[in-house]
Order: sequence, then C-alpha cells, then structure tokens
Amino acid sequence: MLESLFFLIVAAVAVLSGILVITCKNPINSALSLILTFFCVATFYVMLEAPFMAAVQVIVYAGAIMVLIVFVIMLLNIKTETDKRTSHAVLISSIIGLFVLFETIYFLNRSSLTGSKGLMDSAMIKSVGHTEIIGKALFTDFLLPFEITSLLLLVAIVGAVVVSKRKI
Amino acid sequence: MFDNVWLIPLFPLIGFLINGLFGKAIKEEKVIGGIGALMVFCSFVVASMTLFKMISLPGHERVHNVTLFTWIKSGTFQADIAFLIDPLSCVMLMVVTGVGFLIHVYSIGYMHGEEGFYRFFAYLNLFTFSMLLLVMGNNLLLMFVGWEGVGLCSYLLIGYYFHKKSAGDAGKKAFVMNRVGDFGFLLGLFTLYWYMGSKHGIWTIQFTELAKHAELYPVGGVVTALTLFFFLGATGKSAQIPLYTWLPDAMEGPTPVSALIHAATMVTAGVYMIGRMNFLFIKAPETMMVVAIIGAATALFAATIGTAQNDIKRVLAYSTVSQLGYMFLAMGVGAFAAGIFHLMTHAFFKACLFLGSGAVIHSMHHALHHAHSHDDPQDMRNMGGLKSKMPMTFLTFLLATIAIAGIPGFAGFFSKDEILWQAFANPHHGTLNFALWGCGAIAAGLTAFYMFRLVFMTFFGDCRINPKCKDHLHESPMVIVFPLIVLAFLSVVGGYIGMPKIIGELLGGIPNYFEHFLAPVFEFSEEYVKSQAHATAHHSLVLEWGLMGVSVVIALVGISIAFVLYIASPSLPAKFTAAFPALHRAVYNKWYIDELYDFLFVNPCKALGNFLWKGFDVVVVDGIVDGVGKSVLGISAALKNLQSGYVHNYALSMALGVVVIIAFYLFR
Amino acid sequence: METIAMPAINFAAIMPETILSVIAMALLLINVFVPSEQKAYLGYLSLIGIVVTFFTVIGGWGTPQEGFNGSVMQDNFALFFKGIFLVSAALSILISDQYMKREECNHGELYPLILLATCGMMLMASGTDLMTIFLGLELLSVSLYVLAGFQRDSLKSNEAGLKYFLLGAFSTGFLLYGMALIYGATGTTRIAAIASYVAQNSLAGSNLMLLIGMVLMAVGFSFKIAAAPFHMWTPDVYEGAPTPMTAFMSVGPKAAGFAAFVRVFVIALPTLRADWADLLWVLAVLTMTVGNITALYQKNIKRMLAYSSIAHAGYVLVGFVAGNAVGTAGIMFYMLSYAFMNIGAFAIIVLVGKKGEPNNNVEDYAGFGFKHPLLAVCMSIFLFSLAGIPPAAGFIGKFYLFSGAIQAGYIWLAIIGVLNSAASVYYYLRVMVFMYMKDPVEEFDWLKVSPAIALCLIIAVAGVLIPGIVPGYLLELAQKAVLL
Amino acid sequence: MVSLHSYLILSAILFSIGTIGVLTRRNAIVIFMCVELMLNAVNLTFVAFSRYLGNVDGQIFVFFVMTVAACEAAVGLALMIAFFKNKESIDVEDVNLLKW
Repeated sequence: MLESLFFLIVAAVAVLSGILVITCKNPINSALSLILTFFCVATFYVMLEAPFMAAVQVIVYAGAIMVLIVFVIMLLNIKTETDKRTSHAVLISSIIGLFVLFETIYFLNRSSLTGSKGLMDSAMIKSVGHTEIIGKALFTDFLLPFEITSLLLLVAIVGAVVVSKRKI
Repeated sequence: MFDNVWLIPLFPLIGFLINGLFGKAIKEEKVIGGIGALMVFCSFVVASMTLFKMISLPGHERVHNVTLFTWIKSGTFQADIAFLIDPLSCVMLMVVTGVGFLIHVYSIGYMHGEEGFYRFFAYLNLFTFSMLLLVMGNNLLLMFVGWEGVGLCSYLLIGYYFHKKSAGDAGKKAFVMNRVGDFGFLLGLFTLYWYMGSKHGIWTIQFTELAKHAELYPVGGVVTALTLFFFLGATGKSAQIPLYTWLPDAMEGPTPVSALIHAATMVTAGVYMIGRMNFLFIKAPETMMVVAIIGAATALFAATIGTAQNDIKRVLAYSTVSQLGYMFLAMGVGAFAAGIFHLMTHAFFKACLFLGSGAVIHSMHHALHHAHSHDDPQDMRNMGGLKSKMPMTFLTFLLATIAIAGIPGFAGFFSKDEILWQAFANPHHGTLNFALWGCGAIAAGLTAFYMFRLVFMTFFGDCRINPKCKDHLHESPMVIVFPLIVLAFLSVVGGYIGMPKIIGELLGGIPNYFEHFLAPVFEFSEEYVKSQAHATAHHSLVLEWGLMGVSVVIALVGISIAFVLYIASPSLPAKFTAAFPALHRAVYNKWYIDELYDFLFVNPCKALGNFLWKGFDVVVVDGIVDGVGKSVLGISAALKNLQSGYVHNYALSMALGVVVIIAFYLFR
Repeated sequence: METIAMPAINFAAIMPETILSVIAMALLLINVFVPSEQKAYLGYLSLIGIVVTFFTVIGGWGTPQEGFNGSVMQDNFALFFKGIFLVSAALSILISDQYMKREECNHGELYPLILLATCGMMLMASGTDLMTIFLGLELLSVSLYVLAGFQRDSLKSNEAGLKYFLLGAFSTGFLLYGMALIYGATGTTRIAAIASYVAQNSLAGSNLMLLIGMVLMAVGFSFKIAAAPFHMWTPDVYEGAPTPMTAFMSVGPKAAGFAAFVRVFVIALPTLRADWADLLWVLAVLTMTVGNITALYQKNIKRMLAYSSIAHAGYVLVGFVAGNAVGTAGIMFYMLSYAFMNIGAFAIIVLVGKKGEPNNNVEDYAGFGFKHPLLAVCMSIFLFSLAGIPPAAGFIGKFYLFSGAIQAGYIWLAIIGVLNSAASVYYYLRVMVFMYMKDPVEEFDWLKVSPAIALCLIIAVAGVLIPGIVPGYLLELAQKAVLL
Repeated sequence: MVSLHSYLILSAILFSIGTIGVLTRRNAIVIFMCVELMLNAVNLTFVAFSRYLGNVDGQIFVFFVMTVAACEAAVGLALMIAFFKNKESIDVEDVNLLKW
C-alpha cells in the first residue's frame, strides 16, 4: 500500500517534470526538469529491484548526458525561444501526441504479459546481487553487442571532433 | 538444324558497336554506311538461307527452338536467350532484313553530309538488332526486350534532328505513348504467367510451350483480360486508336527512319505479336471483336484524316495508321495469315512510298536551298509536275500507289481483298461483319483517293515550285533510286505468292503459297474455329467475286474523284472555253458538278478529316494525355509542397503515420 | 570468486566486421601522420581493406557460422548483403577523393567513418538478436549523421546532418518501443527464440502487444529504408549531404534496412505474416507512388534521385510483400544492381558539379552528350537501368520483384508497380533529353575524370550491363541466399 | 508490489509527452531532450518487463540504449554546434534551406 502511494507520488513528479520539459520557455529549465524526470525513473528502477540500472541512470544520463546538454546550452548562450510555434501547430501536435497516448493505453489495457518467465526473482537478486547478474549476462550472452558499443563510442568521438572542430 | 540463326541478330549488333564506338573516328561516310548496310545484308543472306531450308521441310517440322544459353532461371521460372524459327518468324526476318537492307543503302545517299552520320547508322543497326530480337525471341520476355529496344531506337531516331524542338517533343511523345503500351504488354505477360502457373502449374513464358497447352485456356474470362492487356501493348506500338497520335508526329525523324521504323517494321510489331499469340486470341472472342472494331475504326478514321493533309509525309503517316488498321482487322476476324500477308506487302509498297517521298523531299530541299527559299519542302502545295524532273522516282512511286490503292494485279490488291473478304465471311462476329467490311471498303476508297491525290499533286499538273528553284530539281543518285526500283518491283509481284483461292483456281489451280507456308503457326486456331459448330457458314463464289468487284470499283471511284479534282478540272475549263465557246455553259455546269462533288463528298470529308485531326486528335486524345500528365504534375507540385523543409512537418508526418497504422491494427 | 564462463566466440561469424573495424582504427591512427593533400592514400588503404574483406565474404559463402551464443549468424543471406555493402562502400570511396578535394573538405576521418558505417550495416544483416540489430543500426546511423554533415563549413551539409539526426533519433524511439513490446510479449530478444516462442504459445493474431511491437518495428525500419510516410527526411538529407555520401547512403543503409527488416519479419514473425503483409502492401504502394510523382517535379538532380530512391524502396517492398523465394531473391538482386546504377549516376553528378555544386539542375546537363559523349553514355545506361529498361540490370531486378509478387498472388501490387515504373521513365528521360537534345550552354571544361572515378564508372557500367544481359549467375547466388 | 501495468502506463505517458515535445518545440536541443525523454520511457518499459518476466535481457538492452543515447548526444550536439556556427541559431524553423 505504502509502495503504491510512493509510486503514485513519484509518477506524478515524473509526469509533471516531463510536462515542464516541453513547456518551459528557457531550455535550461527544460534541461533541469528533464534531470528531475531521470531521477524519478532511477527511483522506479530501484523499486523494480534494479539498483545497478538506477546507478547507471543517474551517472550516465543525469550525470554525463545532461551535463553535456547543459554545457552546450550555455556554450551557445541560447536563452529563451523568441517565439513559440503557431498555436494551431501546437494543437495538432498535441492531438497527435494524445492519440499516441490513447492508443498505447488502449492496447496495454487489452494485453497481458505473455513472455517466457525467467529465474530472476527477488530472492535471486538478493542472493546473487544485481550487479553480478547484469555483469554475467553482459559478458556471456551479450558480449557481441557490448563490443559493438565500443565501435559506437569510437564513431561518436571521431564524429563529434570532425563535425565541430574548426581547423585541423 | 538452324544452328546458325544467331548470326542474324549478331551482324547488326556488330555494326552498331563498330559505328557507335568508332564511327566518330572513321569519319568516312562510305565506310560507315557500307558497314551498316553490309551487316544487314549479311543478316539478309543468313535469313534467306534459313527461309529456303524452312521451305524444304515438311509442314509439321517447321517449328524450331534454337537455344543459345539460359538467361534467367530460378525455380520454376526460366527464360532463355533462344530463338524461335518458324514460318512466321521467317517471313518477318525476310521483311526486316530485306527491306532493312534496302533502306540502309538508301540512307547512305539520303543522309549524305548530315551531322552525326555515324550516329544515324549506329542507331539504325541497333534498331535492326532489336527488331530481330523481337521477331526471333522464343519467349515473351526476350520479345519484350526487343520491344523496348525498338521503342528506344525509334525515340532516338525521331529526335535525330534534335535542334528542332518539335523533333525532341515528338520523340518524347512517342516514347511515353509506347511506354503506356509496354505497360499493357508487361501486364499481359505477368497475368499469363501467373494464370498458367497457379492454375495449371505451368510456369512458362515460352511461345511453343504456351501454344502446346493451348487447349487449357478457357474461353473468355481471364484470357480476355490478358489478351486485352497484350492488345493495349499492340495499340501503343502499332499506333492504333487511342494511342496513335505519336506516329504522325514521328515524321519529324529522317525519312529513311519513317520508312523503316514507322512503316515497314516496328509499327507492325503489334500485328506480329497477335499473330504469334493467335492461339490465345482465338480463345477470347470479346478481344477479337475489340481488335476487329479498333482495326476497322482506325483504318477508316485515319484514312479520312489522310484526305486533309498537305504534308507529303503526314499523308503517308496517316496512310500507315490506316493500313495497320487493316492488319488488325484481319487479326480480329481470325484471318491471321491474311494479316501477316498484308503486313508484308504493306512493307514493300509503304517503304517504297516513303523512300520515294524522301527522294522528292531531298530534291526539293536542295532546290529550295539553292534558291534560298524558305518554302516547306514537304508541302505538296509547293510541288507539282515533278513527273518530268524525276522520272524514276515518279514511276516507282506510281507503282507503289497503285499497289496500295488495291488495283487488281498488284500486291496490295491480293492482301487487302483477302482481308475484306475475311471480314465479310468470317464466322466470329455475326452481324457485325457487314459493318467491318463496310468500314474496310470505304477506307479502301479513301485510300485510293488520297494516295492518288498525293500523286497528282506532287507529280502532275503545273509546277508550283518557286521558279528560281525549278532548274535545281533533278533525279536522285543511283544509291537512292536503286532501292526504290527493287521495292516497286516487289510491290508489283509480291502479291502473287499469296493469291486468294478463287483467283488461283481460275488461273489453273495456283495454291495460296503464303497461307500454306504459314499454316503450321496458325494450325491450332484453324482447328479450333473448325471445331466450333457455327463456324461452317458457307458463302457462294458469286458473292466473293461480287465483293471483290465492289472493292475494285470503290478504289477506281476514289482514283477517279482524285483525277477529276486534281488533274481534270483545273485544265478542262480553259480548254473548253478556248475551243468551244458555245459549250461555255456546259463547262460551267462541269464546274457546278465539281462544286457538287466538293459539296457532297469532298468538303464534308475534308471537314470531317480536319475536324478529326484538329478536333479529336489534337484536342481530345492529346488533351487526355496532356490532361493526365498535367494532373499528375499538379499532384506532384502539391506533394512537393508538403516537403516544406521543416523538421516539425516531417516528424508530424511520421507520428501521424504511426497513429494511423496503429489505429488500423487496433480497430480493424 | 567464481569466473565467468566466456561464451563460444566464433570469429568466423564476424570476420568481415572485425577486419573492417581494425582497418578503420588503423586508419584513424595513420591519419594523424598523413598531410592533408595526400588523404587519398587513406582511401586506397581502405579500398584494400574492403577488397580483403570481400574475399573473406566470398570465402565464407556456403558455410553458415553462428557465434556469440546466437547474437550473430553469418549465413548466405548476410553474406550477400555484406557483398552489397562492400560494393557500395568501395564505389563511394572511389568518388570521394575528387569531390572532397574540390570542396576543400578532405579530412582523413571520412574513410574510417565509411568503414565503420559499413561495419554497422553488416551487423544489421547478420544480427540474429534484436540488440545486435539495434546497435548495428545505431552504429550505421551515428556514422551517417556525421557523414551527412561532413562538410562542416557548408550550411547545407550542416542542415542535412542536423535534420537526419533529429528525425533519426525520433524514429529510434519508435523502433525501440517496438522492440520493448516484442520483448514483453515473448521474453527474449533472440530472433529464433521469438519465432519458436510465438509458435509454441500460438500468440499470433490475438496478442496486441506483439502486434503493436511489430508495427512499431516496421515504422523504425521504414524510416531507414525511406518508405512513405516516413520518407520525408530523404530528399533534404540527400540534397544537402556531400554527393559521394549521398551515393553511399542511398544504397548501403537502404540495403541494410531491408536486410534487418526481412530477417526480423521473416524469421521472427512468420506467424504474423498476414498482418504485416497488409501493412507493407500499403507502404509499398504509397512509397512507389509518392516517390515517383514527386520526382516528376524536381529540377535538382540530386533531389530527383532522392525521390527516385524512395520509389525504388517501394519496388523492393513489393518483393518483400511477396515473401516467396523469387521475391526475396529479387530484393537482393535489385539492391545489388541498384548499388551499381545509383552510385554510377552520382559519380557523374560529382564529375559535372563545380565547387559548391551550384549546377545541380537538370538544365545544367544541356548538351552534355556532345561535350562528353562517353560520360553521357554511362549516365544514360544508369538512367535506363533506374527506369527499368532492358537489357540493364534494373529491368531484370524489377521483373523479378514483380513476378515474385505475381507468383504470390499480389497481382494488383505488381500492376501498380509496373504502372509506377512506366511513369518514372518520364523524369529519367528528361535528363537524357537535356543531355542529347539541347544545345550545350556550357563547355564543361572544368570537368576532369580522375582515375578513381573512371574505375568507379567502369565497375558500375559493368555491374549494370553484365547482370542485365547474363543475370543467371547472380540470380542463382541470390536464390541460394534466400532465408526461407 | 506495484503492478506492471502501472509502469507501462506511466512510460506510455512519458513517451507521449516526449512525442508532443518533439512535435512542438523549436529549439533543436530541446527536441533532442524530448527524444531522450522518449528513450527513457522505453527504458522504463524494458526494465519493468525484465523484472516481471524475471529475465535480465531487458535490463541489458537498457544498458545499450543508454550508450546509444550518449553517442547520439555527442554527435547530435556537435552537429548543432556546427550549424550554430554557420547560422547563429539552433531554431529548427531556421533549418529550412533544403526543401521541396
């Protein structure tokens, strides 16, 4: 019961801060709201007994990515958006977004979890440890994707340098 | 047996490669033209050998598939590079290589000094190659390759004088209209392939295979649909209603091109295709009716337009459309052999006519050029009295004209009369037969009229050409005249190999060699028609003789009208008034009769012709084609505007797509 | 402390990817020591790498290799596509140097990025796990964002990169959501496991989560292959990107998108076939029609080819909808011939363009046929092939795709396809008309053909004509590579 | 324990908010942040599925999604900087040189 209440509160914060992201005029405020949303998501990860994911969420998302974004916002020194999009554009976009929401909820209400059940229950997470479970999976079953991420990061580094560097 | 037939298309291909790649470097016109003509001649020799070998074989051994290699193969589907050698393709080979060779020779003289001489010969050889591929291909796909190839060459050659905007436009029009037809061809191909495969497990597009299973095709239904698709392809390529307007415009190309591509060979591809697939068409009575009606209508319709033209080549162009209509009429009434026969004789006399007109234009052009006159060298109103200036051209032209007009004894008579008789007596269309025959007969009269009008206006009467130019008019060189003589000879004697039965019997039992020769190809259709119970309607000999007489009389009437209008009347009044003043009144009356003729016959006809040409042709047909084009371009512009450049709009279209698709799956 | 049992690493399964990425990294290091006017050597080195990789691809033919606990599977299907990627990468590299020098933008990073993008495509083609496919796709996309915006001083190029990035990231969201739903419905991300789980528990049809997951994945892949209505980024990005990169991304990524699309849908979701065939049917028709009709109006030739590439995605979708052996082989054959003809056409565009490419309009090709007959003939061959006129490879490919659709009973789809390709002739023809039927306005004296581009053109012409005249061998290969 | 359904609905809401943001905002950086919001919503779905299925695969997927997000951030922001240098703006309505 208490857990549900807590969930509701955090969920409300997440949604509200999400809405703030898309309504704040100042990009910095948007960014800060987004960080708040990320923290809420991290909280959910904890509630879902995935503490390692929560840590990564805070460190990578809220820490690295958002810092980068905020840094760029400051670097480019963009303050507020001079003028919003025309109201009918906003209206149409919102209607489409709400349709997405409506349809998603519609089908979620009509479907149940049908996937094959695995072994990872609360007891196992507690006994083995979440980090170890993740680590094992990452370096056995998903070794190849893990290696691909290294290439991906390389491309990102090279790409960022190539695109934004002034002169060689 | 026929292992060396692959040489036939190979020679023109070699010619194309030599002229195309090295032509610019060779420079010497005689060498370029010589190579081009020689290669086609080599093909002609091989084709003749093939023909003789074919004749020496008994009837049931006359169909051969010569496979070179497998082209596409996957599972059940197979298409080879393979040639089908049978009487039908032999006839076409002779026409394409024979007439093609003569026109190549002619071009050496005609194109002398033109910019891009090598280009012309390269295209011409490429065309010959594609046409041979079309004719010899043993499956639908290979035929389609040739089909597209000839369209491409036609486009390139129509636009040969690219400096003229009209030439470029005409080329484009021809290409696009042909594509509409090709679309029909491909659909027919796919439908046939799918139907035979899914229904009977026979995944094939090879003609002999398809023919072997001819009894499997149901009557009507899907066969009607697919034959209509094929017929759509034929209307595009062979310039039938409604896709015929490109052909008159195609006269923008050099005259040898008009003779070879737009009279003798390429435009007959549609007829050939129907002949090749006769076993399918015979099973689709509705399609046969459509083919016959379209053919007859085109024959009549184009002939009326022909009466109102003053450009010498345009008259011939409409004449071609009209004669092609005859061939389709023959196909539509099940007289396949007669249609192919007319195809052949038409190739002779129409090529002769075009080349003759080319000689006239050539001569006119030079004369006008010398005199710095800007008169149109193709306008018949600027000609007249050329008989004495160009005697050989005149003679050959006259012979070919007599042949096309259907005067007994000449090639056109035999083939046209056979078609008209079959249109009347065929067992397929019941009461419609009389109308088909009527259309054909009237068109025959009109043909005689406008062709002799052309001859009279061009070669007879006073010379209306600019006096300064008169002395520069002279006969063309031998290289031009020689093909004319050969073709004129063929237009005279070419008909005797296919004499109608009744004439042959009268002359002591001469059989219809041509029909016998082609019999193996149309065997199934013949048998099928015979097996239908109602097919046994018998007509008396008297009726056949009578109809033949009627068609001859109609032709003679047409010629007489032309004679009265363009030869007799201008000179008669003057003579009469000078010699017999008393008869002035009678002369006046004579005039009055002319006026009556004019009023009753010629003017309405001209008006109709003009109306059909300017009204229907230009406004309706072109209008529809243009209209479709314009509306597509309008949609294009609208779609283009959606591409606004704003990321938001793009993202919006994506999100909208997602919403709509999900909604479809949730609420279907 | 217990040790982690390492999985069976089968390097044979990722040999081409390994070689390419090693060479890419080596090139990045070498790049530092190469002066800027000699960056072409990096291109040659990368070409050598591609050739070596190509041999490993040929060597791997016929022996399927599975590796990394089922994350990757190098079968004939993957190998055929890898061949296509390598061809398109090699041809694009051949035309890059001259262009990049002209635009004063020949940074050495270009070549490693192309190689890594190719690596990403290969992983998409051989990935048998949604994660592998997703990461391959991202490796490809991130490289392409950079390549599209590679001319950092050109506003157009910047804009192309930025647009591609924003819309690409947006579409990633949908793709991921789809994958998440599939995961939720089946509890696994391995493609084979998804298929067997769906079959065992007969989830198909009624399970909305699976169905919507399928739809959202289709949306993500459709973005990559530029199918309408997810195609709108294509013309803008193609126009703005450096021309050789446009050539590259009009072929390789599209082929990679199809490879992953086909593998996921045919192997993992065959039981939903009736459902996704409906969707793809509509997408195919929409894509062909929108692409062709919009292309009619285009004056800019790069943009025109962009719309034409949309239309071509539609034709290939026809083969996908057919879903039988003929259609699937048609996809592969078509993508390969498309690589030759499209990159060939772009090579000509690179040659004709001046610095900054102010002369990319169709009118600028007036009289090109008289000034440079040989190049114009090449261009005509490419255009004819694109239009699907025999005997070019494009015709055979189209014929194959459509006859596949007909064998599967999709007559109407084939009819619409044929009608579309008939209409498309109009805009290809317009270029020809300008090349051959207008008087030259320009002397085209700035035009010089570097050996690399000449090589590219020779390969491309051969690649268009030879499979067009004797397609048997390639078609057989494609038949053997079919997944079914 | 909170039901799976609640998590799924919540992430659907976040996903839709992100979508609306992409469609309505003009600042390219904010659009990118909205995409990040969408990705996070998907991540939440993955982790919730993973937990309720008792299967770690989903969480691994999230791990990779985060890496991808970081890479996209680096490259995307670099592209924005490059654009900003030439145009002095990162308003996407100014990104319309290429059109039609």
